[in-house]
Amino acid sequence: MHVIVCMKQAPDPEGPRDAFFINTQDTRVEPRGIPPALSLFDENALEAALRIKDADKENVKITVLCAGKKVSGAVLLKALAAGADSAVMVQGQGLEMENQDSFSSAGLLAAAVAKIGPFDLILTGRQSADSNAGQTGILLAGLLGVPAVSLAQKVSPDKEHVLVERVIQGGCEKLKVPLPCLAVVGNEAGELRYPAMKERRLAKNKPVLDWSMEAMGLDVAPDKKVVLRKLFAPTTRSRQCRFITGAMLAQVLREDQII
Amino acid sequence: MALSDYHYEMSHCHRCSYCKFIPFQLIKSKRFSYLCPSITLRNFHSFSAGGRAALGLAIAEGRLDQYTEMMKQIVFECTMCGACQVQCRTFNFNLNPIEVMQALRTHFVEQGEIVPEHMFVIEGLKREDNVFGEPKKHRGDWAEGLGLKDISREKVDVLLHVGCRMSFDDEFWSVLKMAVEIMQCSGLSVGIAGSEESCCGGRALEMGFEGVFNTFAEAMAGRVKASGAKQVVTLCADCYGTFQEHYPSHGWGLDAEVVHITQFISHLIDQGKLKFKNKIPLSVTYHDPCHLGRRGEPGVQWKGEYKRLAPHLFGPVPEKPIRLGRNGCYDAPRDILQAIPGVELTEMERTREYSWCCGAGGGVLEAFEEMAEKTAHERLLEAEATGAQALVTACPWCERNFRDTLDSSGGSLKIYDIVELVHQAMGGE
Amino acid sequence: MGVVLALVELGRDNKVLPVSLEALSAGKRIAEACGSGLTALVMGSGVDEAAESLRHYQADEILVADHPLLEHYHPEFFAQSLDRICRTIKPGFLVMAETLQTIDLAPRVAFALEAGLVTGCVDLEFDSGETLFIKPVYSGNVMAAYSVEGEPRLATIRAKSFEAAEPGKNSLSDIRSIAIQLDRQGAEIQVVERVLNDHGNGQGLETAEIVVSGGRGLGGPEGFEVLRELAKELGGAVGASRPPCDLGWIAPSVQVGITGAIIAPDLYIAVGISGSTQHVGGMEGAKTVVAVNEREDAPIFKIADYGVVDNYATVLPAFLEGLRQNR
Amino acid sequence: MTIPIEAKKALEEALGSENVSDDPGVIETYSYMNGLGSGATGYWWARPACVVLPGSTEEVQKAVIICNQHKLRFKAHSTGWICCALATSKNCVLMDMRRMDGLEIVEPDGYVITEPYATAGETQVEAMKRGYNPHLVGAGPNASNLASATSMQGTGGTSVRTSMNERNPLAIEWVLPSGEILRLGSLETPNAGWFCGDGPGPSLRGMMRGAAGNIGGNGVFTRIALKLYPWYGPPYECEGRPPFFKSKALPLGYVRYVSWKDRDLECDALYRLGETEILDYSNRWSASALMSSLAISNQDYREMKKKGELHKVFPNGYWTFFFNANSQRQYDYNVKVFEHIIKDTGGTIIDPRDLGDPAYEVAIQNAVRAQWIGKSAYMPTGSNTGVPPLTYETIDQCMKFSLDETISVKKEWIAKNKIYNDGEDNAYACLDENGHFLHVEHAAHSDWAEPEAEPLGIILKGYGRALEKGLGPAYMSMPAGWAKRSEYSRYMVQIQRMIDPNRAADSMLTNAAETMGA
Amino acid sequence: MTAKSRLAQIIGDSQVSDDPADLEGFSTDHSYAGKTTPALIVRPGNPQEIQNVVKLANEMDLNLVPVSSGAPRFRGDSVPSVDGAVIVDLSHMKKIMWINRRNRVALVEPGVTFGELQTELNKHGLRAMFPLAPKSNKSVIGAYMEREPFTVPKYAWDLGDPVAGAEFVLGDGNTMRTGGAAGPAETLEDQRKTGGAQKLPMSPIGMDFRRIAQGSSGNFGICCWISLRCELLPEQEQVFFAGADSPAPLMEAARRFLTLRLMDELYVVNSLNFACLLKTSPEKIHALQEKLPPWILVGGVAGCGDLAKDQFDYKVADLKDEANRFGLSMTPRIGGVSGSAYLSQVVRKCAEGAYWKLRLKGDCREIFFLTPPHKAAGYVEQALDMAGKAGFKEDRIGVYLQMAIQGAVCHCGLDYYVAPDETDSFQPLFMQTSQALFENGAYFSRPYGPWADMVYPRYETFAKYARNLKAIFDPKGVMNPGKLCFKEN
Repeated sequence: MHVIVCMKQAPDPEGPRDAFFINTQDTRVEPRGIPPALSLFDENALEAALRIKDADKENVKITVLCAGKKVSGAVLLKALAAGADSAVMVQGQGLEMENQDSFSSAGLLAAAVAKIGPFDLILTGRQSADSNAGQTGILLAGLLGVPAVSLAQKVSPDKEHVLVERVIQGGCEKLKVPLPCLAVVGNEAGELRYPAMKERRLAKNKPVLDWSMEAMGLDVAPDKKVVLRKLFAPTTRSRQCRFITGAMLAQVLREDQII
Repeated sequence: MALSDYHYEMSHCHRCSYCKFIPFQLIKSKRFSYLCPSITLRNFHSFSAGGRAALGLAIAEGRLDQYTEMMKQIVFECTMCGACQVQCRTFNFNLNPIEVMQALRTHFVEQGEIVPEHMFVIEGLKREDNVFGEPKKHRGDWAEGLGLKDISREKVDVLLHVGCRMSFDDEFWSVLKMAVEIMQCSGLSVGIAGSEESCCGGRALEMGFEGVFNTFAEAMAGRVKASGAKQVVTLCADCYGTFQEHYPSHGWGLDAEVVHITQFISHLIDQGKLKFKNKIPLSVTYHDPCHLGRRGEPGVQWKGEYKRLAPHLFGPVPEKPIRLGRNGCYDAPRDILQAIPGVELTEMERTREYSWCCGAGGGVLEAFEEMAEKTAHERLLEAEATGAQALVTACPWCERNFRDTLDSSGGSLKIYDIVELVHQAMGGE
Repeated sequence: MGVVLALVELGRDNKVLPVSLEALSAGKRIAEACGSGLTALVMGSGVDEAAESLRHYQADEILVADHPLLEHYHPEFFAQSLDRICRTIKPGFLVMAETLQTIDLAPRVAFALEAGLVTGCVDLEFDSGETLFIKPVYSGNVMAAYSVEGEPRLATIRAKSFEAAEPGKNSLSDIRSIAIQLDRQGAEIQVVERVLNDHGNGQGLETAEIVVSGGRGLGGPEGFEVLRELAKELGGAVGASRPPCDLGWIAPSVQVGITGAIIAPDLYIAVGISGSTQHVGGMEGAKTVVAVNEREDAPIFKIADYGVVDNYATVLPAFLEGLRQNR
Repeated sequence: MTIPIEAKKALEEALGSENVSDDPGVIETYSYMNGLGSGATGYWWARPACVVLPGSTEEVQKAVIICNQHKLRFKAHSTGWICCALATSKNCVLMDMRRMDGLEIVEPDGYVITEPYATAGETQVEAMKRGYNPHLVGAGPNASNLASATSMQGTGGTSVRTSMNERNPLAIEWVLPSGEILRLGSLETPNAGWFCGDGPGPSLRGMMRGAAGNIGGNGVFTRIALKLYPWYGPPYECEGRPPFFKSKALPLGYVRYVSWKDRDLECDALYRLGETEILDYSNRWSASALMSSLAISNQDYREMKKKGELHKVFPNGYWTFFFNANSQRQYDYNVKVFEHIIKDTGGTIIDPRDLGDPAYEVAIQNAVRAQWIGKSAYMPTGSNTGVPPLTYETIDQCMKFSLDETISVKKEWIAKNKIYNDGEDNAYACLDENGHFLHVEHAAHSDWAEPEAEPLGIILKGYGRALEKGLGPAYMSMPAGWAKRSEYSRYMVQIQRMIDPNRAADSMLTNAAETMGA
Repeated sequence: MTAKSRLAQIIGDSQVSDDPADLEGFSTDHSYAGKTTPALIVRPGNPQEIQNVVKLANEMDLNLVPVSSGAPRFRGDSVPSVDGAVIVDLSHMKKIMWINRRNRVALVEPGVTFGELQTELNKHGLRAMFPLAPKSNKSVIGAYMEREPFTVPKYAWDLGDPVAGAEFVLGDGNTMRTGGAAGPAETLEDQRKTGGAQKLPMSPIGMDFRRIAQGSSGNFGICCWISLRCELLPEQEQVFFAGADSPAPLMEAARRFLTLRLMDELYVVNSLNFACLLKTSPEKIHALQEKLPPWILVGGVAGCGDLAKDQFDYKVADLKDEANRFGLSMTPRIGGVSGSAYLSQVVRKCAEGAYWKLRLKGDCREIFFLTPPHKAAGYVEQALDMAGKAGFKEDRIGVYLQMAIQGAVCHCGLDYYVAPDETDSFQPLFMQTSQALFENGAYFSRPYGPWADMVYPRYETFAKYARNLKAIFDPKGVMNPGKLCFKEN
């Protein structure tokens, strides 16, 4: 079984806010002091894939697909160390978040998937850590003409189908979808495992393909429908913490008409 | 500051090669004239502060459209020992190579040009608050049964910040216990954060992960403040240097005096609170850990820019403090060694601000084995050349690297932490 | 230009979700700015009552698509229906609240209509005839303004970002029914089972006005029992930071943070949560934050309005006691 | 230009792949230079095609042969200072000689065998332990003795005693651009060693250099012997912390600043001082240069300049003189005759200590180790273009005729904002060989951050002035000067072509010569 | 037209000679260079005439052998190696073109001898650097162009000293000036107008023809004049001696004295050469030799310039101390010879009457080479040992050890005094000794005559490039062919 996990790299969202320097002139975010990281959402997707592989180590092969203006090999190594078998990176000018929308991203990924070859299952994260759009997975499925399920917290394939647990309000529903298909994985799928030293070393020998846009047969980034107009800093409220005792808490909140 | 903020500095390197040597006033022999481990190992000028400044300049000016593995090696195969910073001022007083190199690393990390080993260190650090990725809950294991105060429960006079290396490398636990015993001579209440202690963040910063560093620094500042401690004592030069240089230069303050164990002990000796009963007949030489010495010099946050002062004359406005490492901690360990009866101290050729690095710092130990080992080996040879029986130092990272190197290269030199000698002289077991 | 179509989502009880009224209000702002009409769309099975309840809300028209296959949300049936409706009425905009349902639905419709979609909008701007959709990007560290090419322009609206639409005094909106053709055989996705738990209260974290969250400091799953009691007392929802979810102390679906729910309740009570960036990114929009942590140096106090430095096991019973005493 | 893959492979085989790099990042670091001779292009120069690190003469030879075979050029550099160290052709393989940094003092014979990357400072330290002192070029102790002796110029403050570097080489081992190894002097005589560099018969040292070298055009000098001079007294030692170190007192060392109001009397004094043969060091400089050495920042420098105190002390520049005697008698005689001559010529002697400790340290460290001269030459702007006429002849010619010509050229450039206003007179000069000749050069600072900066022009202007006035020979001025004395350049180019049939050596001069049509 | 008539056209009939007696004088010398009689002798009187001669030689394929000193000659470099050679006798160009006290410089033509020059220099308070008691007709240029050592090693910075600038007519007929004379001002007068004095020893850049030409036996061109560095004439001077049984301790002390620059004239000779320098007949020589220690260090202490007496006094006092450290005493008299007598007869003096090397036996064969100073004694011992074994008595071998280039090298001169009829029988020993010394590290820096075949096979690359250089400056090979490495194979 061949599982492709689409993983995006974006500046580490857990970095401090001032690390996201906004270049208003060029409408671009320039990270300061923080590395790119695998999108945490996509780490959930990889974890879901690894759990499938856990169940059938011999037959499940995981390919990580990572597209962007610039893909960090070191960062991608984390996915390989965690257990992916190989990686494909697609790099090229114009592939930065500020220049892309979900349609163009999906188009690029679709081309890459076609070049990778046959697959049984594609997993993506719920959304990217940069644009936070949350559409690419479903659009990609559409372009590939395969069914898609989103908000998956558990993905269990058999030979012809995949059983997906999808999060719904107050619970979940189990959906059965024929293969090949795509599942958009939610954070409920769990945190990506932490690779041991040995796996980190082995990961360096795993195959990584580096495709340029030219190799993809794409001259420029595909058309897009959503256009970024400006970027600005969020307004944050400054808070002054008033320290009180537990016994006083209810009283104080009431006095201040919080409750 | 971003890489491009160092444009003036990078574009005013004289290419004089001073950054590779100890100051020419002070050279004592050809054999030990170099001071930069990087250039000594890799030979390409690129592996010197000057080369790195040129690389940074090329990147900042957009002359390079790609990053290569070699470039990554140039940037990261350096212990960030700061020797170049001390030397560089001979021909130009406006350059700060170590800052440029720090900015270069941060830039590379921002660009995703990360050394994989470093990335995993950072991953572990983010998960478990230590650079080894070891379970956080074991961090205080060394102190079990010592009856040390827990700062989360009570206020203390002195916070002992142990650091990752000593917390998780059990070979150092005995040294820690000795240190606690010595510290208790002071009569002050000594506390630790135990399993809640976290990394100082220095390693993360020097690996280029400034954002991660800031997170840890912020936590550290909060923890120190909450502990009520007047002093933070550390046995680790890496932590010491981080607190002294990196915290202030990144705008973080600790509401307590940062004291290295050697300074603490030296003070105890001065106060007469520590008396030596035993004579230790031993000839020693002392290795200055970089982050205790030149990189232990207090840092200052500078916010300004290079401005035109007159035609063709540019300078930092406001004046940028000139950091030459002279205000690091050099005397305390020497005073201690001289106070221990029987110990005879012989200096190596490269000492104090001009110390040759042990090879462990700046992420090298984690990612560049050959450099770590060869750099330590060079220092061991220099120590041996003094004729001393033992090499004494005051940082677990140096000790670790020296011991490992000695194991593989052989040699009769003994490696001590200065605390061990103090404890022995006190009459301890 | 076509109308602004606002999708109104119904709860499990077939009543209008409050968050949909916020989407309606967003739709109204667009309609006013563009000088076009606002149409509310109710989809489901047996939704007359819900449609009727919307008549006071200033929509020019209420469309009702009623079909047995729309009883529960099914990705394909809902997407097909909405696609056809849009093709029929050719709206200029399609807005909906960002919910677990539309997270799935909106991109499907966007694909079907080849239309641009901006998800999770928190504000709107109108600039020389162009509608800009404002949303947080880079996990809330940066705000972005997007425009959408072509029609319809799709957007989902994040809860608590817009004031909910208020019922008007004057005219009542017309209700129009729209026929939907659906075939069960046309679906590739089969619903095998639907599992509901008790804790949801039918109310999502995103829409709750009070959220009580627990972190690693709770020490184990039993700590969440106390939290549930507190949430019940306050009429709020229970949330968690990431570690308890990863450790299995509580269902991951209640995770609050940049990889979980991003919420903005009126009151947020963080118990045993240190305040990592990951967590803060999900809750800093809360109006009031109360933090309970035994470590004085916990970063959570930096973004809290009220802080209690103590063990939760001491604080929460006292708090509950206080709440009950003066009720 | 990128290096052909076969050539790179061949180099890797010859030198080891770790010693060959055409990595773009490495290439960039070898195309930067913002020190001496910042040219028309700013601080970026030609990118070499490849950088290699040969470890032995044989490896150098292999690399040179590979360059010949693949129609590449090559240039070797040692510590890499000044623009001449860089590639000037696009297809250049740059040889960084860092791995060849050996030095061996042959104690009884009084010479040092040095490899390219050994520095003058290191040589001095080892020499002094054995009662010798090497010649130190004014550039500083970081400079490579070999490079200066074979390929560049090589005067310095100690030249009054130790001469300049054209005069100091003994035997020479030299990989010619053709790839052949040429060994000069005693070297090929069995068991002879390195003590002599001329002959047998004609001296082929004559095709190596004149007052200046060929700056890479001659191939690679892999090892040379340099004669050492005596050092009286204990090795110089210094302690302390930067920027101002504390020198240990030399028992019979004497260092003074001297200035004259009258240029003619100054020259008289220089002739007479030279004839006494007492000096171990002589260096002229300006108040501006002294401030550069003393200042710890540009702002500090600017304050000093505003106060102008040093300009009041040294309105006409000043000389630093140093001698180190072997005996008290010698010391007493030296002091006596020194003071006698200065007094007789109306000069003023200033003990540097009277200007403060830093001034003393600058004086003594300059005198012994050529330590701060470089800083004076480069600061405060960070770069220096030595301005011709750069006369190199008699004391009279340099100090009277040349100095004023240069100042007039500099005035023009300062007025146009093309160089920094350092007070116009910022000339450094040193006596050679007891005053038999003298070298003078003028510092001209500029900063590329200044939009008007144009340091190159002043060189050409200076050349022009030197030729026009017949001052000279102006070293480095040859490309321009060749037009006047064509037979010289013609033969030089012929020699070049003879040792370099495939035009493999990359030399700024050779390139310039080609451009001049010589 | 014949070469003779063409030459006569250029420089005048009287300056061209094919008189067999004249030619015979140039056909051989006191060396093993063999005998080749030249075809013609020309005596140009100025640089222009030299140039014309060289141009003609290029045109007519003549071979030119430049000679500037008079007989006796010892090196074989002026004996033609090929038939039909034209001797260019420069000894008539006797102009002392300029003496400048301020810059301590003199310009001389090839025919000027040391005696003539010093006489003029005396008037300006200057002195020239003298080789050890040169023959009276020794050309200054001849000595210096062949890197002959001189007796004041503290002024010997370089083997090329004391030549500063020079003018040459190259082998191809062009003119070249070197050093401070190179320009950029065209004429010497123009150079002097701006303070220039042809003082710089180095040519401008990239190469230095003077250095190439020195030691080349005239293979690259003919020197028309040189400017040479002079030093102040001492106001006070005294010669001291120290004796020893072997040369080694004297050399050791001498090197120390040189380090301290306590002495001007400074060299070591054996008693035989010391006696030869002072005495004119074999008997007197032997008589003096009897009174002398076997080895003698000769040191001249001088006071010059400002406070000359103070300088002299401190040097004398220091010399005493330093000599003591070596267990030597520097005395003003040795073997009855006073320092002042030595000063007046030998220092800055040309040999009067018969040249001192011919006084003992009428002929002399020289072996000379360079060595580091501390090895000189060893080579001397080796040579004497070989001579002894071959039955050539030690009392017929004169030795002169002269340091140069600041003590890095020592010229080691072995003078084998032979009777004119002994020269052939001495030849095998001469060659064996040379060969043995060479193998042992003695550096024959001026490999004249048969030494060329000994030395150059070891210097293949060197010889190749030397020949390539010659091809540049003397493309037709008209200059003194067959010498050194410039033999046709």
